[in-house]
Amino acid sequence: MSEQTDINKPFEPVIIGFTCNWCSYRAADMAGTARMKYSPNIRLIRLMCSGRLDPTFVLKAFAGGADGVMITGCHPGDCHYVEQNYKALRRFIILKKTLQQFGIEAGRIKLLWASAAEGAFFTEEVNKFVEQVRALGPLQWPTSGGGLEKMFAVPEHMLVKEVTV
Amino acid sequence: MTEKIGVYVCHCGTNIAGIVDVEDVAKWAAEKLQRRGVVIARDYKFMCSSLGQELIEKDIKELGLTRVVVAACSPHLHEKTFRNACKNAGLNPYLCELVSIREQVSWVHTDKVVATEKSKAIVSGGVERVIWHEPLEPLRVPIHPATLVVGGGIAGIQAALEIADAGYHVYMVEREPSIGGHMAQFDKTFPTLDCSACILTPKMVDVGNHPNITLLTWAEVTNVDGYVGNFQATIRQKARCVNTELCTGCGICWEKCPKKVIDDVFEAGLGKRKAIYTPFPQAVPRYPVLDKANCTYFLKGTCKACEKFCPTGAIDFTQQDEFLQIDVGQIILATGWDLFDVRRMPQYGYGRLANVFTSLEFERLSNASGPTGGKIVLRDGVTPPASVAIVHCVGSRDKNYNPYCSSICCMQSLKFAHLVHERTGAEVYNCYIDIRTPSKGYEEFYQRLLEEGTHFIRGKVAEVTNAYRTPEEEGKLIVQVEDTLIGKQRRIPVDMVILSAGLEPRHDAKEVGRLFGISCSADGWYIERHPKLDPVATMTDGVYIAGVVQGPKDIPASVAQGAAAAARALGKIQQKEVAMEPIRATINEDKCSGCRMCNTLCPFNAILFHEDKMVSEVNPALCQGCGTCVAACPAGAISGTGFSNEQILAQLDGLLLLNIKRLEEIPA
Amino acid sequence: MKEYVYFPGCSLEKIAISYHLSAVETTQKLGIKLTELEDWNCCGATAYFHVDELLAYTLTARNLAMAEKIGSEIVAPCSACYKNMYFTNVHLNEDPDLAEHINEALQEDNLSFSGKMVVKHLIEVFSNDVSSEEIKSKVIYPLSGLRVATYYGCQILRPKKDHEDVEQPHYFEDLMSAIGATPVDFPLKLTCCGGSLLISSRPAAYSMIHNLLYDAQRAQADVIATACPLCQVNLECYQQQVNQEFGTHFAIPVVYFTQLIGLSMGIPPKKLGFGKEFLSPKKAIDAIKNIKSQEEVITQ
Amino acid sequence: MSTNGKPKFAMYWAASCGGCEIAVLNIHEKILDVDANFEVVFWPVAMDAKYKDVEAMEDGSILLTLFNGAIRNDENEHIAKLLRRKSKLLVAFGSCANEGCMPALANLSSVKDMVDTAFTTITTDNPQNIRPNTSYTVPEGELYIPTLYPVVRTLDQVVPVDYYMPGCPPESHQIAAVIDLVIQVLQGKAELPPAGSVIGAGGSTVCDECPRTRNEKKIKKFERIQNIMIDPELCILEQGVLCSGPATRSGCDAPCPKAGSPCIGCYGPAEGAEDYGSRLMTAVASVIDSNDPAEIERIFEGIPDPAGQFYRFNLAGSLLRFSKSAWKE
Repeated sequence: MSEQTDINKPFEPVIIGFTCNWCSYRAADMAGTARMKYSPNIRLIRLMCSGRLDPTFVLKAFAGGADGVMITGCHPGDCHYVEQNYKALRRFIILKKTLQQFGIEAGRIKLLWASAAEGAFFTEEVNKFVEQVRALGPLQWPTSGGGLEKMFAVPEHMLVKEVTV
Repeated sequence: MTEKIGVYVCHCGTNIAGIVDVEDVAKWAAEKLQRRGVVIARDYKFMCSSLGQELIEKDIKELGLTRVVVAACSPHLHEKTFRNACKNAGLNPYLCELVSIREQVSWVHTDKVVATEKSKAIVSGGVERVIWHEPLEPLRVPIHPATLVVGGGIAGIQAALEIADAGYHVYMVEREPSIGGHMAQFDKTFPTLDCSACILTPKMVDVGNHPNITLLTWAEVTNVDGYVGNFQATIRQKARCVNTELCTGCGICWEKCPKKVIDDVFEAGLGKRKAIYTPFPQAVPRYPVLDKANCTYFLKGTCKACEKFCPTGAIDFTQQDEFLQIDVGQIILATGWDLFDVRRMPQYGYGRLANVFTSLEFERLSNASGPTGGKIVLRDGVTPPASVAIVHCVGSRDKNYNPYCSSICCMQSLKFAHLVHERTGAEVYNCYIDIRTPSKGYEEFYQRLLEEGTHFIRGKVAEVTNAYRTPEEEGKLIVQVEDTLIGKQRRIPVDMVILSAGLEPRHDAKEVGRLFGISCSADGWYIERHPKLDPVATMTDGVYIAGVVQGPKDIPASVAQGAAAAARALGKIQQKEVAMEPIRATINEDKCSGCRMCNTLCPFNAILFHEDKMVSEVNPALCQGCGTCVAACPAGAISGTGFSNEQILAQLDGLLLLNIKRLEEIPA
Repeated sequence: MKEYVYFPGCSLEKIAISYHLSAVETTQKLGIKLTELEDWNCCGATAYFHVDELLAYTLTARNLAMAEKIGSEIVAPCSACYKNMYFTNVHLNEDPDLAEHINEALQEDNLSFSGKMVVKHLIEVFSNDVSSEEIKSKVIYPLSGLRVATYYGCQILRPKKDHEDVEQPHYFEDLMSAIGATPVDFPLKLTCCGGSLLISSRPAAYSMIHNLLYDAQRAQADVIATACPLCQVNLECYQQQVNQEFGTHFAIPVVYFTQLIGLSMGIPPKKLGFGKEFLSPKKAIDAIKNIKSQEEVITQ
Repeated sequence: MSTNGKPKFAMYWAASCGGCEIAVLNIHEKILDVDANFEVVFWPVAMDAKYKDVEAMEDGSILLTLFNGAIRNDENEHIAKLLRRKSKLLVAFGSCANEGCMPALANLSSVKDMVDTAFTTITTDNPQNIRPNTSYTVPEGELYIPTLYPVVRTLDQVVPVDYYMPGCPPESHQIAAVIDLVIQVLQGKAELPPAGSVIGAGGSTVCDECPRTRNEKKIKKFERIQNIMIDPELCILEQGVLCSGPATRSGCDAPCPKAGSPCIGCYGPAEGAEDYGSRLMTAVASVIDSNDPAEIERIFEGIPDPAGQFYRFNLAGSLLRFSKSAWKE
């Protein structure tokens, strides 16, 4: 995950990308077919449509140690399911607002419209986003293992009492 | 962990193995994911090969695998392949998950170590996901045998005839009064120079007379519902003001019509037509349309000359637009192209300098049945040019306009050069960037032109001006161009300039695309399912594209695509039914509280609300499986097969390697 | 009342003084207030940007920064000044890093560049901000019969502004028609005058000037109207050399569009800087003289 | 301590308001059945008891413990662990123990901020700016007060829990039902539900029990309840007032919507929902009636505090559980 073992090594963020089956996933495929290079920090999950994007997935990703989340879909008006990407847009807007209250910077979450033809664009945007998140540094949400326990050190006097039975 | 999972990592030759240490990935999966149910993990040169598939089938049978994960290429390429492998071995095909470590890893990353690590994460994600897969059966829906062909150009005509001849019904919808498309405007066709009309007209007539073809010209598709096999299309039949039952196409009406109108469509603005007209003599169907916008009767309330003289009383001024509903199983889009508007390049002087012509204008000019009867003359209508310059790549291969090559302009320009030469003996200058003649007989045609003595100047024309500097230039059009072969600026004085304008997507291509649920590339051409292996299908099942809509191409290629699209359609019709991905949403009645949150979300109106039971329900026939309602249900009462919350959350776990972490916490 | 910050630029101090005078006079007539920028510095001209871009930007940005303090729109009569200020403005707005960099330098002067300044060429004021009706209403002596070659030059239209036709503009012609003159068909109206080539390669510059004069003569222009000091100098002052070089006999006066507008508005030629040129635009001035004399006849 | 052979019952309050106890007492004469069937061995709010007595008990000697309140400090955690050891059945009782409830809203800010707010606001007279010491030495020895943890946790984030009983507080009729059930089990007349299941609640959401008429939803503007006249018949959410009913587990009989005030979600997430807040968020967002980003933003301005709105009861039980400021500072 995001732990920086070697301080000289640049921080390598872990980014989860949600793609829609019809546009953005195919954009990613196209980037592949055309051998365009982008940074390996992103790991993609395929949904049928950005409208399938449940904020739970995003929260789970952050809670699970992701440093950034990218949500992608067809361009407005080009949704394979007519207009479901607009639902993704609505959820994204309120989700972003909420996440900020949790101290998760707006820069860690991105909504991107990419058509099946935009492999190059997809590539650029991924790289941009990875750098953006890299600049924000590790998130390492404690629930992703490690760190959580440290928060709850039970003081000595309590432990002492424990064994008085 | 009750599942027995097999993991198969593909080398894809060196495509994957070149960057990803596939052995390591397999080894890792076998070790680390053993306690998640992985009983076997193999790597193999080509998983998609028959041997590779047998490997999977063998393991399913011998090790009793209950789940399969293949790490190879994009599911869009080989998901079916591996599902079938499972099926053959008696495992439900949907218990297989294909994760992409080629398009998403080896092809896009360079660092081997990182690529291998990412591949592991992706495999781990696949394993976690596949655990939650359920056995599914594809939905089977019958295919309506009729096909809708939109666009009556040569590509559409070819497609329609192929299907109709095979004995199935075709509805052909054409926006203009007659089918024929751009090809009908041409005089000669390159490189053979046979007359366009001579080869096209018979086909048009066939369409007109074919018992299996319902021809709807002067009509447009306004709405499309449904899905592959079961489309419902709404078609607007614009009012012709001519009763086609009675009309014999005798032509008296347009002879008698007093109103002359400049014909911007068929005659490219060079010629005139009447207010009631057929665009050209060989038009199919033969009955005319009355152009209300220009008809004296509709403008002034008097005239009705056509009605008076019509021997069969076919004129009907009261006709209104009609809307027809048709059911079709599949759709072929062959809506063609628009000509690049050369006014966008004022430096070439079109519209300002009289004797600058567009390619389409020249086609009409050179056409025997055109406004000048095939005489190649200047705008004055009489003077033949003594010298003609043909400018290639106007609006094409130019990042300020269209970056792509319009592919036909070179040959078209050569054809023009030949015709000018043949009919006027004028000096011809072809100013080109590159000459592209990559088809049968094309290069030979180019050689022929060279021998005919056409001048070829390699350079992009800077401007066409009337600013003469020498007496020789006076009164001429001066073509300013750098001849890059001799490295000199040249000013070529000519009488006529022909702008070989590029091909552009129809101005309304995007809207039409949306209507049929297909998308355009950045250039605006419709996107094929696969640029090499599936050029006529689209991302939307049951919708095909043929001809220039898919990208600039010449007549032979358009015809080939028309036929190809027809073949694809016929193939499906023969299957009688289509299997559809069983990716559908279902609502758990017990959990549903009838809050009706989901009711407005479905664009296919697949969600209905039962007032009596106070619960919502999904109609699987209408559901397209986008999953929006699944994601929206506040009670989590809606689940989506194939993309359930469990599956996606599990995949997330795997991708983030939380599964491994957890395992490390609990000892074996 | 329209107000602009006025950036005359160095050439209007001396060689193009007539442009300055006529600009001030005509704008006054139209009720336009020009406030000259105090302590303005050189715009960098054509050369500086190729010597040290960063310094050149700073130089121009300083003018813009100072202008910000006193107005919202800055107008330059000289095409070079206009071009430099306009693209500096555009470039700095697009490149915040560069802007920041330059603002550091401007700090020294307690100045800062925000990029909110609108940069205009003087001719834009006449052709866009003022309606042709307004101009017509001020015209007393329409320059009827005067054939004018409207010479835009190459810099006014660069870089392109939104919705601006940089291939076939016609606002200059419209302006001339508004004052009763006859704009002639002048295809080379956008072609470069040679600019500072006269310093580096005279023959090249001469042939460019020649082409322009030839085209103007072909169009039977009585006068070439320009909106750029450099164009004016190149086209007018070098006609002799061009004639020697090409054995031609060009004698076409080259004046500033503001001078013609001034004439038509009845401003005395002297006030418009006439009389300082090599080739007297006699025909233009006569055009009015005739009308005047006719009037006198009538009034008698 | 004497024993009357009756199975032992305990109830404890950790970080909570005491409402749960009142809810228990609110079951009226049913409370007598409790007494009839159980020996109440530990119930700080109702009877005097010492921790050491509990510690002295045999492990697993208490049959049923209703544990309400969240884990806010080390004392809470200590007792949670203690009671876990001593009890056969540990029930997370009420919203605090289940999902954090109001106390967990503090997870959006750091302990420091909290203490500062408590000890230095204008309403507090604290000239020397004193802060409580967690330990203090007196002649008799060392005195301790519990240490605040950086964030609030739910009971099952600290110890394994057998059953969950949601609600703030759990509705009395549900409590009565559960007690009946346990008694019947004791008498061998009924089976215990599978461990880990939610008891005393329904399987659907509040809308299921809400009598208001509802239509397809399209939200153009969010209203605050005090700003509009609520139509007594129509779904509250459709009137633009954010109601948590659609996402909240049923079982309460929808008293709030019935009374004309929106559901605030105290019964927590519906069965199987991973994260209460995002369920509510996604539902509400989906029915926003606009596709224009700017307008959508504008509409959401009607929800000034989304985290507080969507996670009012569920913050500690949510996926993220706390804000960065709570654990980073």
